[in-house]
Amino acid sequence: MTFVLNDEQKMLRDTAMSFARDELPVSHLRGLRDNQANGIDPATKDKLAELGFFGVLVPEAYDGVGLGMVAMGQIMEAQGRTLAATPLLSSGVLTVSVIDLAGSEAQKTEWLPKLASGEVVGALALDENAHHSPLNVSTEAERNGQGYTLNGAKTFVLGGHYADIFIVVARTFGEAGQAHGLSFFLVPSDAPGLTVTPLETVDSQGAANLTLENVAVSEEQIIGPVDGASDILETVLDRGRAALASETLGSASAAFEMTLEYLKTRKQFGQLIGSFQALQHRAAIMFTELELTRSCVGHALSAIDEQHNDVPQLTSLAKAMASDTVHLVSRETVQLHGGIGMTDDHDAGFYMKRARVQEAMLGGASFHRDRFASLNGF
Amino acid sequence: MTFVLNDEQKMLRDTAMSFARDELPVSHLRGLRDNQANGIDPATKDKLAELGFFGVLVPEAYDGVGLGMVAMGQIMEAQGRTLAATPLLSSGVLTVSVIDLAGSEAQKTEWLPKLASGEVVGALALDENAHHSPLNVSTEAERNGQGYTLNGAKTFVLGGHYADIFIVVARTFGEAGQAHGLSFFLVPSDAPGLTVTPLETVDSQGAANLTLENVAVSEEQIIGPVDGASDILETVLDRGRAALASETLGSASAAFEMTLEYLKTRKQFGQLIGSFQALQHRAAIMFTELELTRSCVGHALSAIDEQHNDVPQLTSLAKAMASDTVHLVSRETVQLHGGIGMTDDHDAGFYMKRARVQEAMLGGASFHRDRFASLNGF
Amino acid sequence: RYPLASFGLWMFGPALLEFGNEEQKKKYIPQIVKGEIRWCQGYSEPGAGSDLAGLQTKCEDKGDHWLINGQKVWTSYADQADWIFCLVRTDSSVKHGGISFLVFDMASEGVETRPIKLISGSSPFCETFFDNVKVPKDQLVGELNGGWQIAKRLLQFERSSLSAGGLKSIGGSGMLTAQDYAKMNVGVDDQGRVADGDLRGRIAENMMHDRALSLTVRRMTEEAQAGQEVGHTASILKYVAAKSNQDRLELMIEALGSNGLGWAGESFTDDGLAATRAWLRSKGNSIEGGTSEVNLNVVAKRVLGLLEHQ
Amino acid sequence: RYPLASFGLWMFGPALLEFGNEEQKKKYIPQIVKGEIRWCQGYSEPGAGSDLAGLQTKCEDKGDHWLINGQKVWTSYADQADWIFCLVRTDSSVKHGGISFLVFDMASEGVETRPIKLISGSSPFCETFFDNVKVPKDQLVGELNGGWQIAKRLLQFERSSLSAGGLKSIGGSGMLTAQDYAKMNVGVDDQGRVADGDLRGRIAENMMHDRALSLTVRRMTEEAQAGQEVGHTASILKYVAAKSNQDRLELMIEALGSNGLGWAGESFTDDGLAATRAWLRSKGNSIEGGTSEVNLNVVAKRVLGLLEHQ
Repeated sequence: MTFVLNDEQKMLRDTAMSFARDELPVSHLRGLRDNQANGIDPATKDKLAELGFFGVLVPEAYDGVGLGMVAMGQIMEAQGRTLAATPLLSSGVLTVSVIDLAGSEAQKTEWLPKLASGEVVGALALDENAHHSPLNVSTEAERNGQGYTLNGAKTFVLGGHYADIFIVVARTFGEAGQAHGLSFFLVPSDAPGLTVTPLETVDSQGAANLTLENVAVSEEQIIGPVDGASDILETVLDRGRAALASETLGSASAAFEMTLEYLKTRKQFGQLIGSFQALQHRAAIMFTELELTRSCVGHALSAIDEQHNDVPQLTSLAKAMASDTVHLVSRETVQLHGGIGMTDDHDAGFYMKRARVQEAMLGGASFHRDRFASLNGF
Repeated sequence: MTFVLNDEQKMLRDTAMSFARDELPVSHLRGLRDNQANGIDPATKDKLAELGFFGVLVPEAYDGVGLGMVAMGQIMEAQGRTLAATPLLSSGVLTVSVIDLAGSEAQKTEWLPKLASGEVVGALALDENAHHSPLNVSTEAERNGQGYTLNGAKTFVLGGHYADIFIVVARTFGEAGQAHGLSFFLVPSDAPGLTVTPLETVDSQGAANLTLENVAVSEEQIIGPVDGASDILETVLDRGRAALASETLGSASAAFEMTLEYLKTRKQFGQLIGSFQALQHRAAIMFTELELTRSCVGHALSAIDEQHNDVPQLTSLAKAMASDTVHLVSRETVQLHGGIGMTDDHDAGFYMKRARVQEAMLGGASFHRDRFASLNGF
Repeated sequence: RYPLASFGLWMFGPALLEFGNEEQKKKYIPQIVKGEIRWCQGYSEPGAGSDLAGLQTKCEDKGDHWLINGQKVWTSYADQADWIFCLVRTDSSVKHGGISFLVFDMASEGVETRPIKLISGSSPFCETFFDNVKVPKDQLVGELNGGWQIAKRLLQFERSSLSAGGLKSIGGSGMLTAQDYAKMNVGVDDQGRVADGDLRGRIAENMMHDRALSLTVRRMTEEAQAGQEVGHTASILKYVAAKSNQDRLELMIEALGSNGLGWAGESFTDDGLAATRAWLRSKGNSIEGGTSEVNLNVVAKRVLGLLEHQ
Repeated sequence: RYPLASFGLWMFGPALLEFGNEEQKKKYIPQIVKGEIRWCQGYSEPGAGSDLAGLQTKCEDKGDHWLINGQKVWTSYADQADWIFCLVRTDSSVKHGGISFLVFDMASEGVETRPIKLISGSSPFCETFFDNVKVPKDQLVGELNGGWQIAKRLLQFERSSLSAGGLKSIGGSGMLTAQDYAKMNVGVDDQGRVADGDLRGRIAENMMHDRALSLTVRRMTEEAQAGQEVGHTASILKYVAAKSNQDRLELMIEALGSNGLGWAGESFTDDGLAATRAWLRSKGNSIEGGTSEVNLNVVAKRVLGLLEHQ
C-alpha cells in the first residue's frame, strides 16, 4: 500500500502530532522570535532527539530506527502544522542522507549515531545564489598536499545557524552548471577559515550564510566519490523536497483549518461569514487543492522508500503542488481573516511568512514545473 | 483625448452598432453556416462597402475616408458583438495598410480605390505555421528575368477564401527567422500556380490555405522595398492586432451581456441564479476584465493614429488582454448557461468557437506576453 | 443493436431491487439482466437542471391510468430506447414530496423525441415530449409522491460513474497531447524544452493536476480497502476531473494553433479535428451529472460544515 | 510636528461643512484649515469591519454630557491625534438609524490608545479604548441617530483617496521591480529574456494588468472631463489596484528568491528588506477601505444590477 500507513508509521504520526500540538504550538515560535532566539531552541531539539526523530532515516546498525521517508514525512507534516522551528530537515534528512548514501563505513560509524542522537546537528551547504540551482556551484576545492582547500560562499543554508557540522558541496572539477566535478566535504562549524553568519529571516526560523576562506580539509572529510557527488546529491535533495513538501502540507492544512474555524464563528451583516457562497466556494477550492497535494506528497514519500525510478518526477510534483497550495492558502488565510489577520498578534502572518520560505527552499513551484516538464520530455 | 470619441467616430460607431445589431445578428452567421456558405456573404460585403467601412483607413485622395484606427476599431467592435463574418480585417485593415504604407503612387492609385469600394477584396498571406510568427517565412521569391517566381505555402490565411488579391509575404533573401529579406508581392487569386484551398473552420467564418507553385510575378507586383518589408509588416500587423482586439472586445462584451441577462432571468432553487454570491463575484470579475481590456484597446487604437513610439507594446497589451478576457468570458458564458449553453441551438457556442480563433490569430496571449516582456527589456 | 446496458443494469436495476414491488421485479429484472430492453432516464427538464426537484412534468391520476404531460431534456439515447424510467410531479403543493417515479413504454402514444445537437456536434442526448401519455397504474415504482428518494439513489450511481477515468475517455485518450503539439508547432530549444516557456509552464501545471487527480483516486481506493472513510475525498473528484480535462483540452487547442481551429475537411488532420470536438464537448463536463457549482456547494456544506445564511 | 492633515482637511472638513451647525463650523473649520489640530477617525471596531454599521461603541445621554464606552480599531495615528471624529451607537434597537457622529478631545479622561503591530512591522494604526469618556453635548455633529449619513459620505472620500497611485506608493515605487530581480537572480538567455519562462510570463501578465489599470484611470479621467458617467468604471479600481499590487509584490518576492526572505540584518540588502515588508503590508490592500469581497458585491449589485436572494 502506498497511501495507508502501517502501525509503526501511524504511531509515529500520532506521537509527532501530539508533540507538536502540545509542546510546539505557534505561540512557541512566537516566543522564540520575541526572545530573539532566531529559531534556535536547544530544549526542543533535545526533546526531538529523545523521541528518536533525528534517527528516523538512520539505519538501526548506526543507532537509528531506519523507518524511512514515509515515517519522516509524518513528523515533518506535524511540525509544519505548528510551524515548529527545528533542525530536523537539515540534520535528520539532508545531512543524514548524504552520509548514509555516500559515506564510508568509518564515516557512517563516526557520524550517524551522533546525528541520530541529536548530539551533533548537521546542515547541507549547497546553494550559492538566491534561487535553488543544485549544479550552480562555484565553491572551489583545490587539491593540496594533505587534502583540499575550500574557498567560496554559501547562501541561506537551512539550519546553518544551528549546525555543528556542514556537508559542503564544492567543485573539485569543472565549472558552475556542470554535473561532473562536485564533491561532498564534511566541515565542522568551528573549522578555521569558515565564517557562519546567522540570518534573521522573515519566518523567524533562521538560516545562515557561509564563507569559506582557505578552509583546509583532509581526505577523510571527503564523503563519497570525488567529482561524483551529483547523483547522490539529487537523491538527497529529493528526500529533502519530499520532506519539505510534507511540512508545507502540514502548514497549509493547519492554516486552512484555522480559517475554516474563523468562517464558522465570525459574523458580519448578522451572518456567519462562512455562510456567504463566494467564500464557501473558495474554501471548497482550498480543500480540493489540499486533498490533491496530500495524494502527491504521500506518493512521493512512499516512492522514495520503495525506490521507484520516477522519484524525481514525483518529488517535483509534490513540491510544486505543496508550494502552490500553501501559497493559495496563506493568501486566503490572511484575506478571510480580514483586519485581524493583518495584525502581528494573530497567527495568520506566521503561516504566510513561513510559506514563502517553504516555497522557495529546494526549488519553488516554477523550478519544479520546469524539472517535471523536462522529465516528461517537453 | 485618447479615449473619448470625436463626433465623426461616434457617428460611425453608432452606424456600425445598429448595422451589426439589425442586419448581422448571430442568427445571420448561423444561417451562413447552415447553408455551408463558409462565411462568404457577398450581400453583406456590399452593404459594408456602401457604408464606406472598407475605406476607413484609405486616404481621401484614394477615394477613402481616412478616418484612422480609432474609427476602424468602433466598426470592428460592433462586428465582434454579433460575430459578423466579413473580410473587413483582412481587406480593409491588413491589405489596405500594406498598400497604403508600402505601395508606390501607381499601386495606391490602382488598388486603394477598389479596396475602399469593396470592388476588390484583399488578404495578407503571411503565416506558414500553426502559430503566428511573422519572420518565420520560408516562401521563396526567386529572381528571374522579368520579375520573381514564388514557391511556398501559406496557412490559415484570414479572409483568404474571400480574396481577389493576396499580399504574399515572401523571402527574397536569407532564411526563415531573419527580419531582413522579406518582401511583399501582390498576387491575384487567379494567378497561375496559386491554389487557394478554403478551410471549414470551427467559427464558421472560413479561411484558406495557399500553395504557390512557380507563381510568376512582375516587378510591378512588388509592394515596397525588396528585402525590406519587415518593418512595415510589423506596423501593418499592429494595426491588425489592434483591430482584432477591438473585435474580440466586442464579442466578449456581448457574450457577457447575454450571460448577465441569463443570470437575471434563470431561476433554480426558487432563486434567480444571479442572486447566488459566487456567481455574482464571477460576474463582477468578468466585468472588471472587460473594463480593463476596453482601456487597453482604446489606447492602442489612438496610439496608432497618433503614431506614438510605443505602439508595439500597446498593441501587444491590447491583444493579450483581449485574448485572455474573451477566453475567460467565453468559458463562463457556456458554464453559467448550463446545459442550454452546450446546445448548438444557443449562441454561447458560437462565441466560444470564434473566441479561440480571435485568440490565436495575429498572436495569442502567450505570444504577446513574450513580445511585451521583450519590449520591456526582460 | 446497442444494448444501452448502463442505464438498465447499473442504475435502474439496483434501484428497482431496492424500491420496486415483487411483481415489478419479476417483470423487469430478467429483461434488464438479459439486456433485452433498452432503458433511458427521464430526469432533467428545461426548467429543472441543477434544481432537479423543480421538475414540472405533470402526472395525473385518471383512475385506471396515469396521464403524463410535459417535457424532459438530456434524455440520453431516448430516440433508441424502448422504455423510460421517469420522474414526474404528482403533487404540486410540495416540492420534493410531490415527485413520483414511473416506468413506461417509449412506444406509447404521445411520446416524441428529438435529438439534441451540441456545440461539438451530434450527441446521444434528446429532448423528450409527453403529450397526454397514458401509463398503466401498476407502473408506479415505490410510493406515490415517494420518487425523490429513488431519484437521489440513482444520482449517486450516476455521479460515481462519472469518475476521473470516465471523463478522460470523453476527451479521447490515446490522442496526441498538448505537449506533443507544443513541441511540433511551437518548437523546442537546444535542451528539448518547448520554446514558449509560458505555455510550457501551464501545460506542466495541468499535467501535475491531472497526475494529482489520478493519485487521489488511487489513495481513495487504498484507504477504502483499509476500511477508512473516504467520502470527503470522493466529493472533490468530479469537480477536479472536469476542470483538469477542460484545462487539458484548452491547452491542446492552444498548442495546436491554427491546426486546432478546424471543423471539418481534409485540410485538417483527423487528430486535430478530434481535438477540437473533444475540447468543445469537454465544456459539458462541469455541467452534466451535477454542475461544478453544485459540487463546490456540496463540499462546503457537507464536508466542511459551512452553513447557509440563517 | 506632523499635521496629519489628511483626516482633517480632506475628510472631516468637507463633512463638517455639509453636516455641522454654524457654531461647529466656526469652531473647527479654522483649526482644520490651519492644521492646528490633528484629527483621527473612530470608525471600525473589532466586531464591525466590513459591516461597519454593526458598531457597538455605546453613547449614553447623561443630560449634560454624552458618556462613551467601547473600543475602536484601525484608528490611524490615534496615539498622536488631538481630536477624534467618531461613530457611536445611540440607539441599539435599530442598526443604521441608531448611529450618531461625535467629535471629542483625545485628551479626555478614559481615552486610551495602543499601537497595532502589523505582520509587516510597526504601523500608524491603533486600538482606541473609551472607558466612561464624557463628551459635551454640543459636540454631536448632525442629528442624533443621523450619523450613518455622515459616515457614508466620509467613506466615499476615503475610497476615492485609495486610488491606484495611492496603493502603489505603499509598495514603495522607485524600488527595483520583479523583472529586475528576475534578471539578476534567475539570469537571462542569449536574447536577454529571463531564463525562467514560466516566471517571466507571470511577471508580464502582472505588468499588463498594472498598465491596464493606469490606462483605466486615465480613461475615466478623460471620460469624466467629457461629461460622461464614469461611476461604473470607478467601482472596479480599488479591487484591481489591490490585486495588482499584491500580485506585483508576490512576484517580486518570488524573483528575489532567498534575498526576499529576510526580516532584518546586514546580510540582506535594504531593497530586499523593503520589498519583504512591502509584500507583507500589501496584504492589507484588499482589506482596508472596503474589502475586495465588498467591492465585488458592490459591482455585482450596483453596477450589474444583480439582486439578493428574494
